[in-house]
Amino acid sequence: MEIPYVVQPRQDTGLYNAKVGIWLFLASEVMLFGALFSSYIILRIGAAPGEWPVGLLNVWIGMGNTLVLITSSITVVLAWASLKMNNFAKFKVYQGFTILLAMTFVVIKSFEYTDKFTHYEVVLQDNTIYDGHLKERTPTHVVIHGHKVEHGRHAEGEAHGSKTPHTDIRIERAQIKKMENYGPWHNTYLAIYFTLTALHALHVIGGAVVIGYLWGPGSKLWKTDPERFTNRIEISGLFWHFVDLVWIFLFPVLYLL
Amino acid sequence: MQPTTTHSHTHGAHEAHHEPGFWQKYVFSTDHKVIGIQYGVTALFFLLFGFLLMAMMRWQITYPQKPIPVVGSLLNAVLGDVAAGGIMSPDLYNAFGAMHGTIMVFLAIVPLAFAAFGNFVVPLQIGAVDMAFPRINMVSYQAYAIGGVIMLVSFFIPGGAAQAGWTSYSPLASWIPGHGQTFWIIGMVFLITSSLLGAVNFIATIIQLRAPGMTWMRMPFFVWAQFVTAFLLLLAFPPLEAAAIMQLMDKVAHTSFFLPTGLAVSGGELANISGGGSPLLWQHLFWFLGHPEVYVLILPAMGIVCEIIANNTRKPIWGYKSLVYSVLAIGFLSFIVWAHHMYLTGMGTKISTFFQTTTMIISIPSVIILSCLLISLWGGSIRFNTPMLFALAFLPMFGIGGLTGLPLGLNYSDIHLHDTYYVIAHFHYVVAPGTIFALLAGIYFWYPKATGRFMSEFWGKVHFWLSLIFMNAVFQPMFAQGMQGMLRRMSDGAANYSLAKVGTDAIGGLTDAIMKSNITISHAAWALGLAQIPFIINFFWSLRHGKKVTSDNPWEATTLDWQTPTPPPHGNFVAQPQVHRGPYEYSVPGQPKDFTPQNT
Amino acid sequence: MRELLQLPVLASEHGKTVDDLIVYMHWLMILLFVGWIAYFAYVLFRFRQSRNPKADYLGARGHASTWIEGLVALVEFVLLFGFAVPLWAKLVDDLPKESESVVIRVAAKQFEWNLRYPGKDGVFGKQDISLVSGTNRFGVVPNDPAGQDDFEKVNDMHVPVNKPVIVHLTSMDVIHSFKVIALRVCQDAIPGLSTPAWFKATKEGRYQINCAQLCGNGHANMANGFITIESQAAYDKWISDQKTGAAGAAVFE
Amino acid sequence: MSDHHAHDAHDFQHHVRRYLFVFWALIVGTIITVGAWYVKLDSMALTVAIALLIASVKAFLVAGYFMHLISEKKMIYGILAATAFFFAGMMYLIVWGRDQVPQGTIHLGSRDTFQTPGSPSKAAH
Ligand code: HEA
Ligand code: HEA
Ligand code: CUA
Ligand SMILES: [Cu+2]
Repeated sequence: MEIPYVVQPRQDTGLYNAKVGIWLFLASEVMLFGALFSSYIILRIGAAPGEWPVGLLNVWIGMGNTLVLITSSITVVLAWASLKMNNFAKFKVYQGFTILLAMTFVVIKSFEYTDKFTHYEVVLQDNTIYDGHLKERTPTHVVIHGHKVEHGRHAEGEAHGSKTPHTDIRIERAQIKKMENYGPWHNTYLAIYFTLTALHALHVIGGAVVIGYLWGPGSKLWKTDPERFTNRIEISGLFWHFVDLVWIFLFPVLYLL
Repeated sequence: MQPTTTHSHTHGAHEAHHEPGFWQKYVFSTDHKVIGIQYGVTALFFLLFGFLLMAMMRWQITYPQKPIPVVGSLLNAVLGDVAAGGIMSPDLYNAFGAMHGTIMVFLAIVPLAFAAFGNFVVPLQIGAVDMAFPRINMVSYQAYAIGGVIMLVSFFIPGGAAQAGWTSYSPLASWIPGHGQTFWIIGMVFLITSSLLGAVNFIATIIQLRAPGMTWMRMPFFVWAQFVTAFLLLLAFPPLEAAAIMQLMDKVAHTSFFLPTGLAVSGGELANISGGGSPLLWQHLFWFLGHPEVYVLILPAMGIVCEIIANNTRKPIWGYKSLVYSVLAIGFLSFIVWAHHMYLTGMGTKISTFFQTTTMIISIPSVIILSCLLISLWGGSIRFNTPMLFALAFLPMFGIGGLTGLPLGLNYSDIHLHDTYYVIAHFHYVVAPGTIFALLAGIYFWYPKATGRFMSEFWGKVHFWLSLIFMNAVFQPMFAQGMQGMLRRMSDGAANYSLAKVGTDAIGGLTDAIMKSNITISHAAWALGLAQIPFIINFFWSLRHGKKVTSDNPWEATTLDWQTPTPPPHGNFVAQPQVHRGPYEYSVPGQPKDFTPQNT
Repeated sequence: MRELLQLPVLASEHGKTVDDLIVYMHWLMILLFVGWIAYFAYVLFRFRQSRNPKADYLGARGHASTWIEGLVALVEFVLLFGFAVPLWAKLVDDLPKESESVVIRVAAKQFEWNLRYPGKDGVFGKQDISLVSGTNRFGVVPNDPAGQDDFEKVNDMHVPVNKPVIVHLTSMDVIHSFKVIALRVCQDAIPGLSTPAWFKATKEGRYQINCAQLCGNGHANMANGFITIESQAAYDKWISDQKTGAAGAAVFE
Repeated sequence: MSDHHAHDAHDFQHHVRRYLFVFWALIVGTIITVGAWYVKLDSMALTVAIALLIASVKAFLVAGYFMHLISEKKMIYGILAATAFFFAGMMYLIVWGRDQVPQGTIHLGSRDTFQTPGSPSKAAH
């Protein structure tokens, strides 16, 4: 006996199995990201006044990536609509774009990550603080392209607004008390930033792999069982939209506020 | 559909066309029944393993700093210095304690109660051919197995397994040297993944694959219990997953999610971390899972007990609807009571009032469920076979465990009882003599369906009476210990807090009598272990030598799981069952037999 | 009932109410349990198969159980809103005035209790987390005048009887829990937080301080802390006997 | 979407137009969000409110139209309603719990603003 409702919806629920499955899965995803957003709030209200960095990220890049994801969402939906309208060729084109956009997103994200990992805060023995991007590192000295931090630790970022001019600064190793890049260990803002965006990026990659499979080898199913294939595209699309939806919140929360 | 009366053939003729090989049949199977059995056997192994850890810990509790007989030298040889001279060091005690809790909860009881019984029984009871997503089902089992292996391996890495309790509170968990905690977290991620996939599968199956006529209110109560349990897993586990990810980040990426500013490491010097995190955040996220999790441990057990009681009283369950509404209420409320584990972290009046109110409210549906099951006995014609004995014993055992939850649920009385053996006794009464008895009942009950043979009744009864006596002998004295203030997680069995140690110039040390009860408890615990030997032998012996069933429905039950060939073939039913009535139509007046199957 | 439950020695004012609540709750529990178990035994006896071969399709009639459930709920709510809530509120929202109480700061640490007393002036010197070190466990700011007569102790707490005592709890490393069984006091000491606990001792004597939260491999050995409850006179004498010093470093050596 | 009876292409063109409309709305929403941030409103609260409001509208559009929740089945609504409730409960209770502490409790400071442990604010002589 075959498992029923794999393709056709069940009468009383009006749903086919995978549709129920994906929504349940997305419900659990809501709780997963929800817990991380809750943690974000706790960390943020727990930060001492002035400690929470604002504007550490480049908003324009973030906005660009938002547009990339939104665009990928429309191509996913159009790909599915094309199948509904029996146009397999168009599906291939749209979904091809989706995959490209997903890759674009990940590439841009990795540039952002690299930027943070090469961005250093250098504390000297006399507690002067320099902040900037590492240009050179030798056993005796380092050179960073940045500026001196005026009063204590700086929280307001340099991504926009009135920023101090950046210059190349050479610092002798012997003077350095502590030198740390802007990785997740640097402060709780960066910790939650990296955790949330990395988890999100994993979802993007996972989604892209599935979509890629259904675009390539998996698309053979269209010939034998078009309805089932269309369902699969719908399911993968639902997941993709969810990933987009998470980003819709991540962007303002991490980049703007 | 007529139930087939032949049972000697394991396979129906219709599926003879392709005989799958060994690997496909037993290891990479997608058949829900095989997966159920895989889960069951693995979980029983972990149950035994979890017990053995505790058996060794009980030695240390009772005879602190004395070498463990027999296994002590073995521990020393395998694990090294943590068991130098065969003596269990505090590190080892903590590792075993944390792993006892973790293994019992996540690797033994949940997989057995939810996954094993759920897999085997639910599709049969709703008249489905399989789970909705058989392949995902297989993956869930594999994720569980991998998680289990990771947990087991962690015992042997340098530094040993996780040592911060099954609750893994930060900052302790983030700081203990060694990688045990890292293994724990990664293992948990696999187990969580397994449970999430399982939960999706169960819910989708129950929503989508019910046989024609199997309306919601005709579902056996066990299916309802599994349905709610699946929702608990689905929505409560992800926050723990998030917390696990953050704790992993704290460990490997040196973030400070759970580490506040100003922490001083062992020497007293300030730790080199960014700080700014919140230790209580971990506790919230942990207990957000932790509390629903305890209902995950109990609801399937209640479901099993309900099936068996209906069957062996030969009459319908009293108040089926109340049962269903109660289990839904429990499921719903269990998400908003979690902080009753955190009263003494420093809680204001408002929020603790909220949480203790919800805690009191959630006890009401439990009372209703218990009452319905008890009242169901009235007017029955009670058969005392082994499954029924275990199911009946479940009721007062859960009653004791549940009732003792109440003084813990009020913050003010919790001040005295928190983190004492009273808590240990409370929850073991629910999970050990409670859930384990229900699970054993289930094993004795469904064994004939899975294998075509009965387990021995005589040895079953021996197993039952010994287990009942020793379970109580283990956990009853713990209430007194806790009431006197004996604290849990003491690697010396609280000897340092005993009158004998503190001396007479201090008031209120633990009395000799209380300390001596450690001896009673431990001996009872070891005896409890021995009492399982008849069961284990019976379990394997009966596979080949048990009394054969003479009908596909040996217990004369009404639910669909008994209206299949024995054992059920791939695809379960000979023909699509059509459901006509509720689940417990026993002794219907005017019917020829005292049971009316749902599909007739 | 107190005897039946074998509640341990009691030495604080509010402890009486804690015990009372435990006792009331256990009355409810025992009543329910005995009732149910009697019913249970009776039913198992009366409706066993050999005595009652034919089951009754309808089973129990009547709604006694609904009444019982309602009653259980009612009693629970009386205990909740009549006792637990107001008593808790008194405990956590009604801190006695610091000027009229003995105030002690506690920084727990693996595996000991560091105590800081404000000295004769009753005022603590300033503290700063960034100064915390192996020898300056409270991060005391040197040269703060208010701190000159403060003193620190390890594991040795003294308080007067019949006077409110406020203990501000924090931790230097992991979570500990400050518990004195006879005082019915239990409060977690959490790093990053300072949480007060207060009590009024009623019985002189020396009591052990327990650590009620798993805090590492020495958790069971965190047993060397004692609290001595003594008369006001003895307490005053004890205070005046203490070595004082701002950083308090000396007392650790 | 009621998938079981096949749509003819024309019928679906109708949907496609709607999808494109949603798409442009999302783009505009993004631009407004960034615009509001760029002009640096005086009030931080307003910035937050605008950003989250727009994000919610966008989320509604994605979920409602791209994920066609707007015409989904009851069962799905049920599942999502429960999820939303528990999510909100979790977030609210955890955040509320942070400040619902016994009188005199202090969240010890961080780097810049060191508070003194153990001096309840009211007891500041
Ligand atoms: C299956 C597991 C399970 C179940 C069902 C419960 C059920 C309950 N639990 Fe328990 N609990 C745990 C497992 C469980 N618990 C665990 C594992 C811990 C410790 C975790 C740790 O710290 O490591 C814990 C700890 C724990 C605490 C924290 C204690 C502390 O750390 O200080 C609290 C506090 O509120 C609590 C309360 C309750 C309440 C009110 C119920 C209620 O739901 C109970 C309702 C039931 C009843 C009221 C019984 C009704 C029955 C009758 C009236 C009939 C009697 C019948 C006969 C006599 C035949 N539990
Ligand atoms: C589901 C959960 C569960 C179960 C079933 C048990 C079962 C038992 N537990 Fe445990 N326990 C916990 C969960 C559980 N425990 C948790 C969460 C903690 C807290 C940990 C922490 O502090 O972090 C704890 C802590 C704990 C302590 C306190 C330790 C301390 O604080 O220092 C003690 C002390 O005695 C104890 C004892 C026991 C005993 C004697 C059993 C017995 O009931 C065991 C009975 C089982 C058997 C006798 C095995 C039967 C085997 C079979 C039937 C296998 C058959 C096999 C085949 C057929 C192949 N447990
Ligand atoms: Cu300190 Cu346990
Ligand atoms: Cu709980």
